[in-house]
Amino acid sequence: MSQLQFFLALVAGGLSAAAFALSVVTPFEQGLLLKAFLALGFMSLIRFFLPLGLWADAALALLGAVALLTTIGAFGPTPAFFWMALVGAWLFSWLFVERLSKALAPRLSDNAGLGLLIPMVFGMALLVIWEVVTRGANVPPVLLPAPSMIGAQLANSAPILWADFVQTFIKSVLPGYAIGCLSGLVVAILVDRSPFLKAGLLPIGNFMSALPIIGIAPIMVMWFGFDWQSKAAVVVAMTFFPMLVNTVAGLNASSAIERDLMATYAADYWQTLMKLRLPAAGPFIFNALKINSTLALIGAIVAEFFGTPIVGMGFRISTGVGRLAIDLVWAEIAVAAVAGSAFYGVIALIERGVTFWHPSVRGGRA
Amino acid sequence: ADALTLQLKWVTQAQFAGYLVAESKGFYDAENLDITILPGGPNIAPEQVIAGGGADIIVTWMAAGMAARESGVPLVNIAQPFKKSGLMMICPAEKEIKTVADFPGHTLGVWFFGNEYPFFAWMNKEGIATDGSAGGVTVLQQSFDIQPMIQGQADCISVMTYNEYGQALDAGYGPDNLTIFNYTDMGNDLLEDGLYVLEDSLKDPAKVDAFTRFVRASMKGWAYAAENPEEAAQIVVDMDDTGAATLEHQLYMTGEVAKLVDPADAKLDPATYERTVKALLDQKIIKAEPVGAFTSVVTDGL
Amino acid sequence: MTAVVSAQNLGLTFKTNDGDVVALSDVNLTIDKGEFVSFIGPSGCGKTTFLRTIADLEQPTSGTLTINGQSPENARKDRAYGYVFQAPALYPWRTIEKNIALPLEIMGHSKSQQAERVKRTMDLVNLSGFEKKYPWQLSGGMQQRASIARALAFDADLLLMDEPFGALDEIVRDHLNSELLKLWDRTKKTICFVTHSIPEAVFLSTKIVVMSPRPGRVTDIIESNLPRERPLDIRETPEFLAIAARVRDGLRAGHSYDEDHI
Amino acid sequence: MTAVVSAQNLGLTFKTNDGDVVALSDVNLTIDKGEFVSFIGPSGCGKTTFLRTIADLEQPTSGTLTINGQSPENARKDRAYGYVFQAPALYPWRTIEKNIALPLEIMGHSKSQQAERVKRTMDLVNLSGFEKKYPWQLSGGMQQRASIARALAFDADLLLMDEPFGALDEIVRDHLNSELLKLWDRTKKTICFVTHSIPEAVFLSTKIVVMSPRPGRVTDIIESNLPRERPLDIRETPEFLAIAARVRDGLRAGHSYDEDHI
Amino acid sequence: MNRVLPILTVLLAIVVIWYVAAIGMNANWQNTLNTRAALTNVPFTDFAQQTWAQDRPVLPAPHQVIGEIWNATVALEITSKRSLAYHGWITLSSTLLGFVLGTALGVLLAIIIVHNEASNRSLMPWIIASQTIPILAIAPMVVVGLGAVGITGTVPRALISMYLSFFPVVVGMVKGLRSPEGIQLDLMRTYDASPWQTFWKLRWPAAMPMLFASMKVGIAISLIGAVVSELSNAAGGGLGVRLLTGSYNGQTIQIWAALFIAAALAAVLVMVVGFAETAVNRRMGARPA
Ligand SMILES: Nc1ncnc2c1ncn2[C@@H]1O[C@H](COP(=O)(O)OP(=O)(O)OP(=O)(O)O)[C@@H](O)[C@H]1O
Ligand SMILES: Nc1ncnc2c1ncn2[C@@H]1O[C@H](COP(=O)(O)OP(=O)(O)OP(=O)(O)O)[C@@H](O)[C@H]1O
Ligand SMILES: [Mg+2]
Ligand SMILES: [Mg+2]
Repeated sequence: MSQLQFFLALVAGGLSAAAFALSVVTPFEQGLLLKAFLALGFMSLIRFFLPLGLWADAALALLGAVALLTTIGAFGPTPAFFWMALVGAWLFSWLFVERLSKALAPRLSDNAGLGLLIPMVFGMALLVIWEVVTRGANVPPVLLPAPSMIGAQLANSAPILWADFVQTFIKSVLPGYAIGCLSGLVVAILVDRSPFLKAGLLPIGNFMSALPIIGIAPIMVMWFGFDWQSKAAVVVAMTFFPMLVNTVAGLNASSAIERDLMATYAADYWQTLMKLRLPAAGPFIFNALKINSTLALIGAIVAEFFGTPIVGMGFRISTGVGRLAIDLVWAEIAVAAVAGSAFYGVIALIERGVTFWHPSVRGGRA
Repeated sequence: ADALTLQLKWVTQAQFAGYLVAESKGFYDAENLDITILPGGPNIAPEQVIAGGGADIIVTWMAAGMAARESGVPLVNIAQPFKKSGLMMICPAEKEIKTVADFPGHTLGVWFFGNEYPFFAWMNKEGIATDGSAGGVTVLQQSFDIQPMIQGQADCISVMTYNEYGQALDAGYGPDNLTIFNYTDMGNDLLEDGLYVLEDSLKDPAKVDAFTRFVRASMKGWAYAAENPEEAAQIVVDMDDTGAATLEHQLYMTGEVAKLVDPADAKLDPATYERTVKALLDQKIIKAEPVGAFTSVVTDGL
Repeated sequence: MTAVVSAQNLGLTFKTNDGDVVALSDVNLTIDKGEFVSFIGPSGCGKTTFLRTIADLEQPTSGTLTINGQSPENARKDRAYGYVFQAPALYPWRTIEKNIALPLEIMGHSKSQQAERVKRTMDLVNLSGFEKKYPWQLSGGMQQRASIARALAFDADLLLMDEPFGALDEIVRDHLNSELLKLWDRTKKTICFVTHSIPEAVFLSTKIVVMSPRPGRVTDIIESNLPRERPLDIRETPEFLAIAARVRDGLRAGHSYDEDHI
Repeated sequence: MTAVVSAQNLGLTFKTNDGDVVALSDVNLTIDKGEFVSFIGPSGCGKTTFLRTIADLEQPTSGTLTINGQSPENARKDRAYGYVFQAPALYPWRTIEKNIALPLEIMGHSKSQQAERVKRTMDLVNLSGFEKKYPWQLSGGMQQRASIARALAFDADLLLMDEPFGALDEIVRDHLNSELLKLWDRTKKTICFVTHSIPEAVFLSTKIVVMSPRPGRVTDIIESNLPRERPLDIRETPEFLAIAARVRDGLRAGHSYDEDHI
Repeated sequence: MNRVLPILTVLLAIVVIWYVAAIGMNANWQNTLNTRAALTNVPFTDFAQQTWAQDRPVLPAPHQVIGEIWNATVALEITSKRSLAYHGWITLSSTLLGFVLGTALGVLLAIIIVHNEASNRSLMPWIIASQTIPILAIAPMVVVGLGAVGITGTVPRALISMYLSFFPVVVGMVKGLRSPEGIQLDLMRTYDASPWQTFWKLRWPAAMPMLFASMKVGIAISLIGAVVSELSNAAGGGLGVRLLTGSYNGQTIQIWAALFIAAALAAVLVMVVGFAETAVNRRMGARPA
């Protein structure tokens, strides 16, 4: 057991024990399941004498989550032991993840499925905590709705969400992203090609780096109309700079001796670029592609606050806030999060394939 | 002094002249009140702010207030300084739109973020589809200026009499080359800027008293603004933290707003209320007839 | 006979943050076509720097240098030479086979020609079977051999080789020495070869340049009169040993410190 | 006498995208305290891999290996050894002096101790005057010497040296050979030393391990009976030459290809 | 001098294109105006000048923007609420605070991710997801939520800047901290260096190029965050509020002036990071390219 695991196990067990004691002295009929979880959590302290499998922690975390979710409404004002049980359950899930990843570490590649379990557990824990806290502490739903409400809204509004997704992601983000990244790359190469342009264009590129979206969005609407074209233009403006900066840095990443080799072949500029400098810049370029994948989405959504046809994720979010349909807003946010993560994930996968040679991908093995 | 926070519906401008004047002329101090005025903006929903505890009183439109009430923010109207609506839809003459019957097939600019209800209620009444289907109109979420009209991106746009309409006049448009649809004139107006508080706060007599004093001082502010438009406009400009307000524009706005407000009467007119609620129900903006959504305890105490 | 490399009063000084380093000073040397010249000298005496100057990778700060009668820059643009660096400098994103094909791609050889040449040179340095491996999957000596193969894959008339066999064991080294001699004999290339092994220098060269450090200069140029045809056992002949002794003396003279320490 | 390194049936296989590479198979070897063991064998036979396994940088896939009676991991954590890699592996953002001080910083030596040791070892490898230079301002051989200095700067009882003198000329090499022998004699360190030079192996070692490739295995272990005190001219004695001949035979036997090519 | 000439050339090119574009983009409206005023056959030079002098142009001419900037900065007292310098300062202060916090958070997260496998697998996907949450949607909640507990002013805005700017730093630093070569890491292993020592003496210096590339992006995004946050918190002023109110009032020239100040601020900030990079490179003995 590592130090961290030891600590987690001790605190989780101890907290369960204390909460169990509290729950027994409080006169509550309800929450039997919760008491059962606390009792079992207490008992998990025997792990310091008898080894306990990591799946036992998984089971405890799961039981805790179920117990918490089923007993939320049962109390008037939420008692202290309820919150302690929440922390306890969370600690068990953390302990489980910690142990699982240690167990997986030596044979990661063979265990892609189990590897996915870890972020899922983390995500589930987050959702349970969110649900329990918002409902347990009576957070006004117009400030932060519980995940269950968001889920219900997701299911109810699927056609709207889909139409918004097509409008924003497919029509605005993808073309804008492609054009923005490509033009960033091209300008970076131009800048690199000519020292004159480098001196002249780079400071102006910096100038463009933070043209605030809310400033350019109205202007783009003025120029390109209300539909997706103006959103794509905003995305172009937002993704351009990260690509420019990273590519310029990446093109200088090849080592002196690698460049010397190309010089001895009298390779021309383009050959050196294609065969040496672009591959060597790969990690930097992917860095920008990854940052841009989320930035593009933010840009398109925010741009829709400034005039759109009445469809799109940003439109729905802004009107949703105005109408206090916050659960719909969060359903949109959930769609945005899934779309953005998937987008990022695809790019990260491509990165692994393309820059397999970089120490950060090979795991530093020489 | 009792400390109260007022969340405005929009940025600091003469639309709120009464409150700004009352603060600046010390009318609130005279009522032993300590008022903080928070400006709004396109991304600030006053209903959300009050639900989160960020304000005690908000200025909002009734449609938005009632919709919020259904979403679980128990708002109650305590006073209604704005008697009429300033909302209009204008179409440049060259678009050849003379009557509502000419709308189908055209693109109309509408403000959202809680300002869209009157438009949809109107279209609902006229039986014009807004979902993009054939024979209906195309709706655009309009930016908060008149650019869509100048650019020709929309055939008609929404304006407030006291703000964007003035911009249109400035830009060389006038009644002779515009077709104007005034919501009030058409009888399609929904109640605009009213004062709303949370239901719970009305259970506390001390609070009710403070609200009463607040409304009294505010109405005094409205009256002062109506009588001294120049001074009021200057006050607005001075109180604008962003420094973007111009005297000329605020003066115009003060004058136009004065036409909508009745400084002598803060009471909510039940008839207009009923009409507003009915329009909201017809349009399914709210599902059930609201109960206890307005009170006269404050205005009765004036 | 024409001079392939001709250096007159060549000097090169590196500017560094804590003062200048004179890497080459007053170097005079002529290398004729078809010669095999070895450079030998203590570590840091400027051998690499001299090769890099020939290759137009460093700019001399004084004196003149011509390659095939033209400036180093033009010679480089003519692809007049192949260079084996002291470090392997393989590109990590290319397999060994692709690394060796790199110059061929750049010089526009056809795919089939590339394949044929890559195969031939990989056989020559005994790397067959490792075509699809990446550089980091190879041992140090194997990487060095891959970089030799890369320089031999295209036919430059001038070969600049900076300690190409340093990381190889005696047997492979003997083998590659013989192969290199055969190649030289067959193709009449001009070869500049940096080595630390005196026997290797004597065995391979028609001319041995002894250098000494601080500042880097040429202290001795030894013309070898050994026959062009050189079996491995030539290394036991008295002529061979005589030349080797002269090189060793030159080398020792260049070392300033050995008296104090040993 | 206690075994410092003890390997039984040690095997190590690398998994690569196009099949497994058996780098070590069935290696049995015991190294006692105070021994000087040289490893010699063709390029790619697994010498580096074996040293890395001792250093706990690779995990054996079969067999057992103990260092000072404990697991390689524990030995590493005890800082039981100093390692000179085949490549210099200097950190480019540190000056030479800072690079050499790196292990001392990590092991918590005082500033003055660091300064003193850095100076001593830099003198030993004859790099004085280059304290403030960055690695890329040094020649290949100088970088290698810096990496030797770095490993010698702290006093490990076991030294693992992977071709430390590969890029050095004969004179410096002789000098460093003698220095290393003196150090070994004085401090009774145990040394594992990879080299491609047969004379060097014979001159330095008490035991010579001959390896052969594909799969990497130990083909011969030669105990040297030369006296501990070894002047340079011992290299002309018949005992010396006899051992060298045996090593050469072992080495040649490991080469599968030389018949076909030469 | 050899830096100034290229910049001037590029600037000149931009200005020329700009003036030409202004004629094209404003022509439509100018035609309407002229028709209305019954002006016909306006010579081209006059027409061009008209398009450069509109009150609410689609694209204001450069001199209009410069004039507005001049009027809103130099011609006013710096503390005046109308002064762009005053608003620029408000935005700058939340940008800088947000950037510092964001960089610190980003580096911290990257360190955790690189050193702890469980965090690597569980944290990273959620950090990414967090970035896809449209900031403008949660900004009001952040502002209202913090306002309810009494935190107002620069801090909530800076938090929003931080939220945007930490991401490029995490992504870049994870890559950077993992970039040391195997042999460099092996060296540390042979010394049994603690993770902390390996971090300071190897991973951190090796990550410098990535850190600076990320910080340049980060500071620019931080400024965007500051501006966006002002939309949800209009009380305090700032360039974002200026942009916004300019846009309500249809004051295109005012929007462009604020935009210019914001962009200039960004350029200066990015350049400052660039200077820091050069200085650090020099200290680290980097080989001149
Ligand atoms: N990371 C790795 N992945 C795959 N194969 C490897 C890896 N490292 C080494 N090998 C293979 O293991 C074998 C032994 O390599 P090693 O580096 O031990 O050789 P060596 O004896 O040190 O050779 P040299 O004298 O050339 O340095 C080689 O065939 C090499 O290709
Ligand atoms: N880029 C550089 N900047 C500053 N000094 C340099 C640079 N390159 C080489 N030197 C210095 O120039 C001198 C000669 O270096 P060079 O690499 O030519 O030596 P060498 O003869 O090849 O040595 P070795 O046999 O060790 O490879 C050395 O003192 C070295 O420190
Ligand atoms: Mg050299
Ligand atoms: Mg090796």
